[in-house]
Amino acid sequence: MSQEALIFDLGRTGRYARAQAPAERADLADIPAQFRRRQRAVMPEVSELQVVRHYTRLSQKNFSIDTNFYPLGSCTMKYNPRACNSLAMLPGLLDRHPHAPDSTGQGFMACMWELQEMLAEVTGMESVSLAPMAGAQGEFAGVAMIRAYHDARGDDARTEIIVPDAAHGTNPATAVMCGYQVREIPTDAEGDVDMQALREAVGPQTAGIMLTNPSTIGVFERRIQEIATVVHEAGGLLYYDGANLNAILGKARPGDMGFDVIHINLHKTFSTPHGGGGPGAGALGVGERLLAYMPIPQVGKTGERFHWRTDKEIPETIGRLSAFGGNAGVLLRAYVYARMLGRDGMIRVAEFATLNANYLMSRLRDEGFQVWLPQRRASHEFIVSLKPEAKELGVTAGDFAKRLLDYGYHAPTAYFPLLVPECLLIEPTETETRDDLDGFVQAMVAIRDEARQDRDFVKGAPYNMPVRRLDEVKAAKELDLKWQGEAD
Amino acid sequence: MSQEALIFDLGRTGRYARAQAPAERADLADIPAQFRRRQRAVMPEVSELQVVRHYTRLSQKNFSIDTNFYPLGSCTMKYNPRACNSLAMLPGLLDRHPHAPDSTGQGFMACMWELQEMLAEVTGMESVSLAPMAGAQGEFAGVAMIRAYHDARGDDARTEIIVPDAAHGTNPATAVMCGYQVREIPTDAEGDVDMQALREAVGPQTAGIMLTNPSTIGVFERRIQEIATVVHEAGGLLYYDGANLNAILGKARPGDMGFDVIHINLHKTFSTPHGGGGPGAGALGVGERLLAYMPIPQVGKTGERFHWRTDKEIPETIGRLSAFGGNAGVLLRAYVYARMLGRDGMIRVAEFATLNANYLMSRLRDEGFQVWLPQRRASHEFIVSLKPEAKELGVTAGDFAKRLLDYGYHAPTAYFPLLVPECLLIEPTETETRDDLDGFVQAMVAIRDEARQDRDFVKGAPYNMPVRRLDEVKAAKELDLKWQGEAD
Amino acid sequence: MPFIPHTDEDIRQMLAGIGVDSINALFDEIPADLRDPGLPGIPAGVTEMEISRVMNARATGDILGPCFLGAGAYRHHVPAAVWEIATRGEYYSAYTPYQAEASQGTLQLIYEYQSMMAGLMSMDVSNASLYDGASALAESVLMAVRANRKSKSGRILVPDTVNPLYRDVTRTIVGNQGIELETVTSNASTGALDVATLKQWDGEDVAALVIQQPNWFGRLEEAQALTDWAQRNGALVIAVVNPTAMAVLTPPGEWGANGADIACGEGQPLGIPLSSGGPYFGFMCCRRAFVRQMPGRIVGRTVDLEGRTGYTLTLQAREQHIRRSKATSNICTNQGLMVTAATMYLALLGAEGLERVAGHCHANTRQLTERLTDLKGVSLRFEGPYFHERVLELDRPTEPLCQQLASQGVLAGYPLGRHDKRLSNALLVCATETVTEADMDRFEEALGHALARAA
Amino acid sequence: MPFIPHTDEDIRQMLAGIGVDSINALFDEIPADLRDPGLPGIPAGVTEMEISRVMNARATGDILGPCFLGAGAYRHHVPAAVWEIATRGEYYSAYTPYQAEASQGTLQLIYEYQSMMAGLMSMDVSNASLYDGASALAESVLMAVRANRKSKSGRILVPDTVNPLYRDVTRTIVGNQGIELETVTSNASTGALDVATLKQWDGEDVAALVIQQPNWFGRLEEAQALTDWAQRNGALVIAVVNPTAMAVLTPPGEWGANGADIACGEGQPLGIPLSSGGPYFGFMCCRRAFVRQMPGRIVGRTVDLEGRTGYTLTLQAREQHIRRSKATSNICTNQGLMVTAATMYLALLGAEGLERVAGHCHANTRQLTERLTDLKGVSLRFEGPYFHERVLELDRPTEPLCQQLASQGVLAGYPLGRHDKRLSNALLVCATETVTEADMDRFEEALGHALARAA
Ligand SMILES: Cc1ncc(COP(=O)(O)O)c(C=O)c1O
Ligand SMILES: Cc1ncc(COP(=O)(O)O)c(C=O)c1O
Repeated sequence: MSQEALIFDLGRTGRYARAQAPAERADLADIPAQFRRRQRAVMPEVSELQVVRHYTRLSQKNFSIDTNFYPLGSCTMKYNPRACNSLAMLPGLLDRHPHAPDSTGQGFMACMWELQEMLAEVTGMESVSLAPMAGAQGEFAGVAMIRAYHDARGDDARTEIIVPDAAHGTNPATAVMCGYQVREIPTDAEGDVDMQALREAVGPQTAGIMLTNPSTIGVFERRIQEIATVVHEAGGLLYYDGANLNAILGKARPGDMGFDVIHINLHKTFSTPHGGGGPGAGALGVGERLLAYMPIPQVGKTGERFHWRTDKEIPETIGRLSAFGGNAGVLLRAYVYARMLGRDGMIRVAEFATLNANYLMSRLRDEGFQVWLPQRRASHEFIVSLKPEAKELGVTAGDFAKRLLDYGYHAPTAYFPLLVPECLLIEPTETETRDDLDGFVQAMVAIRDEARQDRDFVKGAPYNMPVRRLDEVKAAKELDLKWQGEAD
Repeated sequence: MSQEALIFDLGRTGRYARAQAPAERADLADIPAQFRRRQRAVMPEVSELQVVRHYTRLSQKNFSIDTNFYPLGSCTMKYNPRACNSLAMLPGLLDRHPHAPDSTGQGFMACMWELQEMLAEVTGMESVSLAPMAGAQGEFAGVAMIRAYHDARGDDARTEIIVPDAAHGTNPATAVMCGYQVREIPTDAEGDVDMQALREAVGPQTAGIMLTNPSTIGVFERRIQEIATVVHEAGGLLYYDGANLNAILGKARPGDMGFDVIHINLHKTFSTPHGGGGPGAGALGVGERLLAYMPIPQVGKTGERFHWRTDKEIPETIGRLSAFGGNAGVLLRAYVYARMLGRDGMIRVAEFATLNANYLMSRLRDEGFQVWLPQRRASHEFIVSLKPEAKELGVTAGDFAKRLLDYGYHAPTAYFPLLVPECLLIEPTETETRDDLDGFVQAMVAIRDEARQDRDFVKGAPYNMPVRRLDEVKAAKELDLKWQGEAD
Repeated sequence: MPFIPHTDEDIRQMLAGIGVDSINALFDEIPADLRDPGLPGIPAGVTEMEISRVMNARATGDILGPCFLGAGAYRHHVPAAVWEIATRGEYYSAYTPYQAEASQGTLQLIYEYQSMMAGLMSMDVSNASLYDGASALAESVLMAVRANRKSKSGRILVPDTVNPLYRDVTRTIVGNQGIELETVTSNASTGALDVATLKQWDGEDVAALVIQQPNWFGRLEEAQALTDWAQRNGALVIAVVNPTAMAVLTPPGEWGANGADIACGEGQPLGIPLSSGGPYFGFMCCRRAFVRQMPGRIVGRTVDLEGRTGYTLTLQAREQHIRRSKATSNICTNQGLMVTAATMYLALLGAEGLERVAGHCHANTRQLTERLTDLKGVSLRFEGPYFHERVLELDRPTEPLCQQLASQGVLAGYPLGRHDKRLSNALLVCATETVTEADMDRFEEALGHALARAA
Repeated sequence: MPFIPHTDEDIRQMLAGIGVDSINALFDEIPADLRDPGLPGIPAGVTEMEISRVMNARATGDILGPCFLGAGAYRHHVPAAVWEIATRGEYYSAYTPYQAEASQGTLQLIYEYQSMMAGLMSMDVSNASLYDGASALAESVLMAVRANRKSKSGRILVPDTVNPLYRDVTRTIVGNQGIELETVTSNASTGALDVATLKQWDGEDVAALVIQQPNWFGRLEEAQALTDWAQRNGALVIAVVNPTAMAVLTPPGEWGANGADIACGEGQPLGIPLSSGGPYFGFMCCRRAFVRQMPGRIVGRTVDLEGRTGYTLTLQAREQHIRRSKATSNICTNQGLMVTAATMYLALLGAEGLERVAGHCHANTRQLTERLTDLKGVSLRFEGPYFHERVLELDRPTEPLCQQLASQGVLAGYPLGRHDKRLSNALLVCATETVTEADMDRFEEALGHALARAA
């Protein structure tokens, strides 16, 4: 595949897509000169066809669910139904101004309200807020509510959030943003939270704990009820990081496990697209203890009418997380998806995500790969450690990852969680066929064979991508973050 | 790029996209068994993700305007504005049943009526019909009208249609479908119709002549008025094949030249997409003499209301060309395009299509390629003959064509028109930048250099496509026209 | 010049390269009296924003309620994936796949389409599409005359149960080639053909018999017996079928002892929006022995220089760009993008999904007609097996009634009197899988009200 | 199980491979009392056809007439090409570009986006987006506190001319880290800041001053003087700007002698549909010296093994997945697809196009407010330079008036009384390039009628 010039390098002075702007320039003379821009902004100068062609060609340089198996652990890269997109983009929905009166948006708000209800049911929580714009913002809101709870009780000794060592980076980062210190606790040999360490960690300084269940190690935390008791008895609250909810959707509910607040990555479990980095939506589920602190706004229902609940109805709210009501378009996609799945569909999501993960795990184990925690059930994902291959053959998890790209498979998550050496976190999701899983196993086996034959060949991968392996050190050292006018 | 299995080979018995069909099977027992299908149809059995992935991946194996410069002569591969697509696919337009009463479709019909009016103006014809579904069907309708005209006058001696040797294959094929014999006349050394031959050809047996102007040799027929006189005086009528209208849009009008009936390939000049083979639309422009024979239906206007004109209003019509009113969705795209262009835009289309063609022709000539008819202006397209290269280097026009693909350029039309040896018919269109034309020249020069160095290398092209050169003889001899159940 | 990328600098340099002073000079071969007409009648150009406003307003005027209209075009659910992918630039903006190596996407897709279509029709081979169902019938008639070497008559039997619009189009297209279309009259009380009626042509030279299944009145024809009669008499059989129906009805390839010779029809039900009548696509399948008589493009599987599988247009010697006046048809541009969509539609639905769609169409039509015939003034015009359309007989002319119901947002059906005065009180109704109980309620109520008034 | 491809045979074989009898057995590590809640409250699943019907009905209820509402979200023309291409599966369904070699499309696009955004803002560097404009301001405040090494106070001056919703969000997000947001009061008669007001903080430890341009009331702030004051006092300047306006107004990088330190804002005007408030995207640019303090993803240009240009995420050591509790922010998923769209929007418009759009917004707003202030009972609340929003003072409370006009299909503007009782009669109006004369007629007429009635 040929290299694609930068859009700037395709330009010629004075060119632009003429159909897209008013036919004439307007008079701005009434704006005093001191406020006016003196020099024209550096911007591409290209035609409409050039834009279409450039970005169409660039798109072809991406792996995506729509083109490749994408078993990126913890990311739930499953099929994003196309109807979710087209129905969320109906003109009547796209064109609605966020400040338009509720009376004009009852159809939209009905969707939001029903989505809140469905999410509350499937998570076992009391109430749901759709305000957070991603998982991390859901975490922020949840921990901020925990803080508001302790503050309201005048309990200002609680300065710590407990986080297992397997946790995603957003968990400790969030705790800090909420003004807490982070206390890390280890995972035991079976993959569960080390109960001894937990008991030692809790105390009057404990504001709460953040847990992912199933954990990022790909197993279900079996003593979750005990954990809840320990933390609650110490006066702390429990935050559930719902990034892995796909594994237990309809099979078990965080609310029943004793969590006080949770977020759901709708862009994972409810299959809204990742869009090359976002947008997502991190709906919050809230238990009894924290209801008073819900972020605003939230959709409420009175009789058959829907309205936005604000601080008038939730006076102790932690406040607002975005200028408007969250990522509405993402939420509409999640709503359409949830309705198409329905009750049985939701349960089956967890069942088949789990079936695929356990099948793939057993196949890889049978082929001689070192599965982490082989004695455990995989949840919707599992870990292979390539430590033996790294030691014996000198090829790392990173090398396998790059070489998998050549085989047409997106790499699993590599080197996360941090506690497993040379790990690949593999999440096939429920929407992939058995044949695709088998193909992935074949590729893993083939790469190992290649490594046995020619280590350096594998270490030189990828070969079939638009570029070979990139120099990341140079990227970070000789920062080149924008086009500076030179030809490429 | 890896090979893509057939959709059938991806299937497993019992699989289908469940969201797309009713959740339950319905009872058909009241249809007697003798009418019912016994064996299930051979059909893919795949999931929705498999379909999306398969056809997304397949799409990446195509060249297209949106991804490549596509100077396919006679085909006018210019930018298809995306707004034409999205506006023609507004739900209210998409969902309209063709038999719905006119009263419910005034918005749609207003577009059709205005399109008729604009096309009549820009071609100089009296009236326009949007019924034909492609250029060839426009030709059919036009020649059928010529026949109806002679028939109506009882002039049944007219059995011949005159066609220049440079004509597109649809012209003679059409004449035959209308029950005529074809009489071919030669092109003179200057690229114009051989007037002597024409004078000899016409007579009481002449029903008419079919002409493309500018011709498929890429030059304007300078004696067109004389030709019209000769044919008309012999009692014949003139058909204008509008495939090359892009060259003279707004600069000259077939109606003014003396043509009695014309078609316009809206999928060329009016930039509706080619869709990998269609659909198109071959709008008919009709002069005074043939008005009585217009195909049905046509949109009429009474006061502010629009209605369909049928044989009640056009009793001598040649009849109906399709079950409904033609390729409405294509016509809507053409309408949007025409409105965006407007008067000045239409004129500029011809100007810049011609500028690009003449520039590219002069650049290639300067690089030493043999331009056919170098003494003439190019219209919107021109011919390069690679006869010298074929003779001296042993590489043919076909070899150049294949190797151009490797350079990321779609090949020009090769070996048409038939009268020029080793020809490439090159049509850059107005929407391409000068830089892209220069790039094409560079590629042509580079290929010639390659041929000088290593003839066989060029003859082995392409190398960078999803497949190497294909065995067409095998394809035609060992016919394999459908999947037969074996694995691929 | 909305889509022209040239800057003033480009123009200057390009003109200099060519060696002329102005763009106008490039048109100097056009006789002066023909040049620069000016186009006063064309309005000034508008921006995309402005035309969007116009189109949005016009589209809204067209929005419609429940639809019980069929008569050759059917409102089906179209999966969102179909058009989101079919309109990808690589499909949307490509030409006919003449350069096979740079068009493997479209070519493999067409090969898959041909396989699906042949599968659905139970026929040997399929082409890559014709314009629409009506013109596909016309092409089938021309093809049958070519293919039936034994027949010299050019005589085609066309029952009056074939869509009258298809008969019109066929007449337009084959009329100038001395082909004779002879009408076969159906049984006025069943709305279908009696095999016995054909006896009058026993032993005569007939090139082909056309059989539409389900027929224009929604009724199922005795395709088995009709086919056997025709082939016994040396006539080919041209099947005109609804592709959705073929998921559950006997497909042409299995009609009679030997199957139909040519199968054609309208592809619109397979994922193509109604869109005021087009673009749709005509499909055509035939016996393998006749493939060289088939019009339109055909894709074949082959191998490349390295032995890898690839796809290419084949049998091009049938086509106008090679064979010119001896071609099987003048067709060039076909309905490629529609076939692209239909291929995805069929792949999504599969046999199981299509059977379910077909089943619900039938069941809904049954329910609808049972409900409506309970109304006073409504009865069934034709008894007997049907698929998803039926003819109702009302107590008054249906043309004005349909206008009236349309103004209340209900597309009530097709007034058959348009083609046959004797059917002025007849209404052809259809209920696809998209029709809900609420839609039927609305129809029943509106019709009930209308009929309650004096005729 | 609409999107699950498994056949019964697949399931059997896979269970056998794993060595269990049933799928349920795979959940045996979940304590029995937690297992299988049953979900009675979730409705049964529906097909795509059924949910399409629901959504179409709901979307229609939301269709609206002319829009004079701005207040942080603006109705602009969005070129069709933008979303037709942004929703291509390769952009739509890809993850964050962690595997650079398999994500060059997204990565190059983000690099181009960063270049355009830096160009528009006249700033050194841009990140790859934050959630929205409001949260971008909150992150800017956090960043300023980190970046301003000289300041120990964590004290941020926030004028009351900053969007009150942005102030709310900032309070929510920075509130738990001991950061103090101090309000600067604007001139009540001009609706803008007086530089003199800032004198009270002369010599005090202030980490940063926030300046919104155009401000919440649509007025232009004296950004030059305000910036100079702040930087003289050791405070950083955080610019919150409307990106469309920056095509014609002095961009943050050129404010005062040294330019703003951080520029952020709402990206929605750049090709993102209104969509009830999201998804939009927050943009953020800064001085090169501060790039290691910036939150969010950043893409850099580099080379591959063979020396070819390529793009990759860089400076990841700022981010949570590497730095965990020491990260610059907890942000992970951002608003990638919105940036994809905005990049295409900016590429289509270019500087020239964006200037035209901005110019028409201004001219339309001028025309609108001139017309409306001719009505009895309407005057201008704040005089002085503005971009595309202005505050009108009516003779009665605007909140009920807006409800009333909405019921007539006119979105009249934003009632400022929601945030400040003293502005109960004030209405913030906006007219973008999408507003036509006819829209203005309709607004004028509706408002005139409403005001003609007794208050
Ligand atoms: C376990 C876990 N927690 C939290 C997050 C953060 O969610 P988001 O990216 O939506 O902010 C992720 C996302 O990758 C995750 O995998
Ligand atoms: C010169 C000429 N005439 C006629 C046609 C036939 O038009 P269509 O393909 O639309 O049937 C073409 C199309 O390629 C052409 O180039």
